[in-house]
Amino acid sequence: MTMKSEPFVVNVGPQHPSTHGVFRLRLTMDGEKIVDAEMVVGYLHRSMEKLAEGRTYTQNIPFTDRLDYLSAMSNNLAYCMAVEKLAGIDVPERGQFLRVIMAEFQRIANHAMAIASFAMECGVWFTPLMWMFREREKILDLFEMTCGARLTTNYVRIGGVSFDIPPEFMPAARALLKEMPERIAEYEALLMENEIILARSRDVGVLQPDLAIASSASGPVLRGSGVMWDIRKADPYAAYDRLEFDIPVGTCGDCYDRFLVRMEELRQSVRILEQALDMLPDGPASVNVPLALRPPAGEAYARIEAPKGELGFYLVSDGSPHPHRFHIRSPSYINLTPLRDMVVGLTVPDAVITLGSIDIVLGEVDR
Amino acid sequence: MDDVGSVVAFWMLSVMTLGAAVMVVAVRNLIYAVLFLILSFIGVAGLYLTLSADFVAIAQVLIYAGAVSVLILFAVLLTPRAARDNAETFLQVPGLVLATLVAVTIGAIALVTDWNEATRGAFPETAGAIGEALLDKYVLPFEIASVILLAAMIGAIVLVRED
Amino acid sequence: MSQLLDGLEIGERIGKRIPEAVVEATPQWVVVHPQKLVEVATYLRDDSELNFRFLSGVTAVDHLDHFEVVYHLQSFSPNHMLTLKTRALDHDNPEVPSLVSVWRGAELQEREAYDLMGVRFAGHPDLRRVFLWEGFPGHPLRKDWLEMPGGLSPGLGRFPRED
Amino acid sequence: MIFLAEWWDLRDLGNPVGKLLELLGDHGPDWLPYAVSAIVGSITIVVFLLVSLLAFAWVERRLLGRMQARLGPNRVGPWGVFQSIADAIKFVTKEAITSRNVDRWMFWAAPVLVAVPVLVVFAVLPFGEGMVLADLNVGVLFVIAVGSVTAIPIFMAGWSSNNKFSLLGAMREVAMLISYELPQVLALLGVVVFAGTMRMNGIVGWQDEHNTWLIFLQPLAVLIYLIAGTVEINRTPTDIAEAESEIVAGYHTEYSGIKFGMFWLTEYFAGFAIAAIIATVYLGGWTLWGLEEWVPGWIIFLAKLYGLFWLFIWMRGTLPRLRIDQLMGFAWKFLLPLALINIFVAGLEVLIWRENDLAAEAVLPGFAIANLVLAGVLIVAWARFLGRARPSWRPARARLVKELGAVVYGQEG
Repeated sequence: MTMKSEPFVVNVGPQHPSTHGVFRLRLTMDGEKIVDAEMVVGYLHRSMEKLAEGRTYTQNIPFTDRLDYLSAMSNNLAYCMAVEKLAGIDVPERGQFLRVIMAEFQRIANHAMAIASFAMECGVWFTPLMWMFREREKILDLFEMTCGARLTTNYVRIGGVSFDIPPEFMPAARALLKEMPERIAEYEALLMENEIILARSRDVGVLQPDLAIASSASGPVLRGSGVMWDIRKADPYAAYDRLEFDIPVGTCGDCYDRFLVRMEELRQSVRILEQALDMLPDGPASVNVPLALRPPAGEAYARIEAPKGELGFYLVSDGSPHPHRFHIRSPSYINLTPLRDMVVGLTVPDAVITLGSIDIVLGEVDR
Repeated sequence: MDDVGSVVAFWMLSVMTLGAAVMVVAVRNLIYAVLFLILSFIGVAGLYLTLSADFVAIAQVLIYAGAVSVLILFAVLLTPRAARDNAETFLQVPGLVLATLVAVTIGAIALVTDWNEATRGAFPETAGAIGEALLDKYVLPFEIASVILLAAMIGAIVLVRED
Repeated sequence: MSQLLDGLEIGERIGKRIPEAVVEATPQWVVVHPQKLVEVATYLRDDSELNFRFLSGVTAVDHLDHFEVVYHLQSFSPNHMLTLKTRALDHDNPEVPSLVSVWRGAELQEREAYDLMGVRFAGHPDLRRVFLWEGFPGHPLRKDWLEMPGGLSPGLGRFPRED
Repeated sequence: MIFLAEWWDLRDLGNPVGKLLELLGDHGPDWLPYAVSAIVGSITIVVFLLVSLLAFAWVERRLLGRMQARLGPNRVGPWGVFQSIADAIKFVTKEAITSRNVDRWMFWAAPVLVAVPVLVVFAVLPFGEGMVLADLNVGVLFVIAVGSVTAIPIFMAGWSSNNKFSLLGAMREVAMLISYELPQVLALLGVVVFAGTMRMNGIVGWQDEHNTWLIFLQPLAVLIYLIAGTVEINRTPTDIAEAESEIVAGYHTEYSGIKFGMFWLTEYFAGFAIAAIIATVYLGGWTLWGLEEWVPGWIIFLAKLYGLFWLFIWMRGTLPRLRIDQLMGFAWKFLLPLALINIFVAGLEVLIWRENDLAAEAVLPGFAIANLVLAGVLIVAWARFLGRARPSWRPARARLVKELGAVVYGQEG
C-alpha cells in the first residue's frame, strides 16, 4: 500500500536565501519528493544584447562586467577575444600573459565564492564563506591596484589590457600565491572529508555524462560528470598553450564531484599563476586600436573557459562601428538545462544544494 | 482538601480542563480543537498533581500533551483540506446521547459513593513504587501492553512501506 | 587546438548523404535547408567521424529580410568545431524545426531565441517565453523592434501576471 | 564551616531567601511563603536567563567572529559589548508585522507560549546547594515532559503563519522533537539507573557522594544526550526546522520585531536549558570535588553551563546541516539502538554492584573504563554496520587528467 498525498507547489524564490539572486524554481512536490521542477528566470533581464547593438565595440566592454559579476575579468576577456577575432587584431605577448594572470585570479575568486555558497547551502554557518572571502579580498585588492576597480573591472580591452600592472602587483601576487596552497588545504580540511558534507552531497543531483554532453553543460558541471573537456586545453587562447596544468574531473557527476572539481581547480589555478608570473615577458601590454573600431563585415565566435563554463561571444559585424548581432553564450544559463532531470526525485534540501553546485549567477542567466 | 492553595488550584484546574473540553467540541476549526484538547490534558495533569500523583501527572504531560496530541495534529494536517473543519456530522446526536449518559453515570457514582476523606499527606516518591509494581505484581499486563504496542508499531511500518 | 572544420568539405559530405540539404557552404559555415535540418543534425551527431555530440550554442540573427539560426557544434574527439546555419526566409513569421530531439542543450537556447528574436522552433516541447513574460509586445532583438507597440514606453505600469 | 551558613553566605544564595521565607512564615498567613518563593524564584530565573542571553548573544558573535577570521560586533561600546542591548532595542522597536491572512490568535499566542516550557525547565535544576525552585521527585521526567511540549507552540507558529515554508519548518521541528525524545529519555534513564533517583538534587548528591561524575560512567549517554539536545535547540548542524537555505526561516518566517525576538531568545534559553541539564546530570551540577566548599556552588554550575554552551557555539561555527531524513534516520537507526544497549549495560552494572554489595570505590572506576571502551567500540562498530562508506573505487579527490574528450564515469573509470 502506498500513501499518496496531494501534490503541492513550492516556490523557491525569487526572493529566497539560496537562489543566488532572483531565480525562481517552481517545485511540484508529492510529500517531500519533487515530481516536477520548472525554472522561472528573467527577473534580472536587462536586454544586454539589444543594448549592445547600439554601442560601439569598445563601449560594450563594461556591459560584459555586469554579466557574471563575480568574474568580470573572464567576461571582458571572452568579449575582447571575439572582437579581436572579428577584426583580426593580434595581442602582444605580455598582454596575453596578463590576461591569463587576471583570468586565473578571477577563477580563484569565483570558485572561492562558488564553494563557499555551496557550503552555505549545505548549512555551514558562514565559516567557509568568511575564510574564502579572506583570499578573495586579496585578489580583489590585486585587481584594484591594477585597474582601480574590484568587481566590475573593465580591464581587458580590445588589443590587450587597459593598464600594465603596477610595480607593487608582483610582490603582492607572489605573497598571495605562496600562502594559497596552505589556505586551500585549510578549506579541504574543513569541508572535504566532512562527514555531513559527504552525506549531503554524495549521490545527490547526479548528472550522467551522456546527459551532460547532450544538454550542453560546460565547465565544472561537465567535468564533474567525468567528461575530460576544458577549453583552455582544447582550444587554447591567450597564453594557455604555454602553461602546464591538469584538468580535474569527477567520477560520479554528483554535487560532491562538482565541489571536488572546483576545489582542485583552485590548486590548478595557483599552479598556472605561478608559471605565468614567472614567464611574464616584457614589452607592450597592448596594441592601439581605434576607439570606433570598424571590423570588416563577417562573424566570429570566440569562447573561453570561464569559471562557470564555456563563455562564448558570437558577434556579427556589418562593417559599421556597432555590432549587428551580439550574442552571449552564457554558461550559467545553459548549465540550467539539465536542472530538471537532476532535481526530480530529490527533496527540497537536495534541490537547493544541486542548484548551489551548478553555480549560477543571475546576471549571466538573465543578461 | 484542607489548605486554601489546594482548593484554589483544584477549582482553577477544573474550570480549565472542563472549559477546554467544551471548547474542543464547540470550536469550528479542527486545529483549534486539538489545541484545546492539549490544554485540557495539561489541566488533567495539574489535577493529578493536586492528588500528589507526580509521576502520573508528568507522564500525562509527556504522553498526552507531548506525543498523542502531536500525533493528532499530524493526522489533521495530512487529511485533505476539505475535511479539516469541525463540521456537523450524523454522529452528533448519538455522540451527545453517549456523552450525557457517561456524565450522568459519573455524576451518580460521585453522589452515591460514600467517600473516604483522607488528610493530605506529604509527596511520596511514587515513581519507584509504580516501577516496582509494574515489574512485579502487574508484570503480565505490562508485558502484554508492550507486545501490543510493538505489534502496532510493526503494523504502522508495514502500512506505510513503499514497496 | 580545436580545429574549425571546412564548411565546403562538410557541405559536400552532407550533400552526399542527404541530397538537397545544403543551401550554401563557405569555408566558415554550412547553411542547410530548414526542412532537412533535423536530419542533418542527427547525421552530424551520429556520424562516428564527425561525432558532434556537443551543441555549444544556438542563436538567431536578424538579417533584415530573413532570419538566420546559427548552431555552433563541438566534437570532443576528434576535437573540432563546425558552424551550422539555417535560414528562415519568412521575416514576419519565421519558423525552423527544433533540434531539442537531437541535442537537449538546445532547449533553453531555443526558448531564448524565440523569446527575444521571435523565431518559432517547430517541435520544441515547451516553447514559451523565458526572460520576458507572456504577452510582451514583440520580440526585442528584432531590428524592427524600436519601441513598444501601442505607444507604450518601456517599463511596467504594474508587475506582470499580477491580477 | 558552620558559621558560614548564614544568610549572607555567598555560597548559597538560597539562604537569604530561606531567611525571608521563614520570617514570612512566622508572621504571615501560611500560603504566603509559597507565593513569595514562587515569585522570587521565577524572577531570579528569568533575570539570570536574560542576563546570560545578553552576554552570550555577544560572546557567541565574537567567538564566531574569531572562528571566521573576522572581528564580530565591535562598534557599540568597548569591544561591542553593548551590541546585545542594541539588538534588544532593535527587536522591541521594530514593527511586529502581522500578515493579512494569518490566524491572528495563534499567530500572537505562539511566540508568547514558546518560551514557557524552556523557562519551566529551570525550575527543577539546582543552581547550588538548596538553590532549586521546585525539587521535584520526578525531576528528570519533568525535564523531558516539558521538552516534549515545546513542539506545540512551534507548530502553532508554523501553522498559523499561512505560509508553506513555515508549515514545512513546523512539521520538521515537530517530527524531529518526537524522534529525538526517545534517545534523550533513554540516555537520561541510564543516569537514573545509576543514581537511583529522578530528583535532580539527588543526582547531584549521588555524584558528590561517590566522587565521580556520571559523564565517566555514562560516556555514551552523554554523547547521545548532547546530540539529542542539539536537535532540540535547533542550532547547526540540526537547524533543519529553520534551515535558511531551504525553507527560508522555517516556522518563524513570517515573524518580525519582538515576536521574532521571542523565538530567537527561546532558542538561546533552550540552549542554556540543555547545557544546564547536562551540567547537572552528567557533570556533577554545582559540585567540583570539594571546591564547592570554597567557591560558591552556583559559580561552578554556571561555569559548567557556559562551557557547554560554548560547545554549541563551536559546533555552529564548524558543522554543516544534515538533511531531515538523515537526521531522523540517525535518531532511529543510530542513537536509539545505542541508547538501548547503554541502558542495558547500565542496568547490568548496577545489578552486579548491588547484588554483590561491592564497595563503590572499587567498582566505579572499573565501570567507567568498561563503559568508555564499550562506547568507543559500539560507536565505531555501529557506524561501520550502518555506514555509507565511500565506495572503494571512488577517489577522495578529483582525478587529474591531461587528455581530452574521453569520459571517466563510475566504477570503470
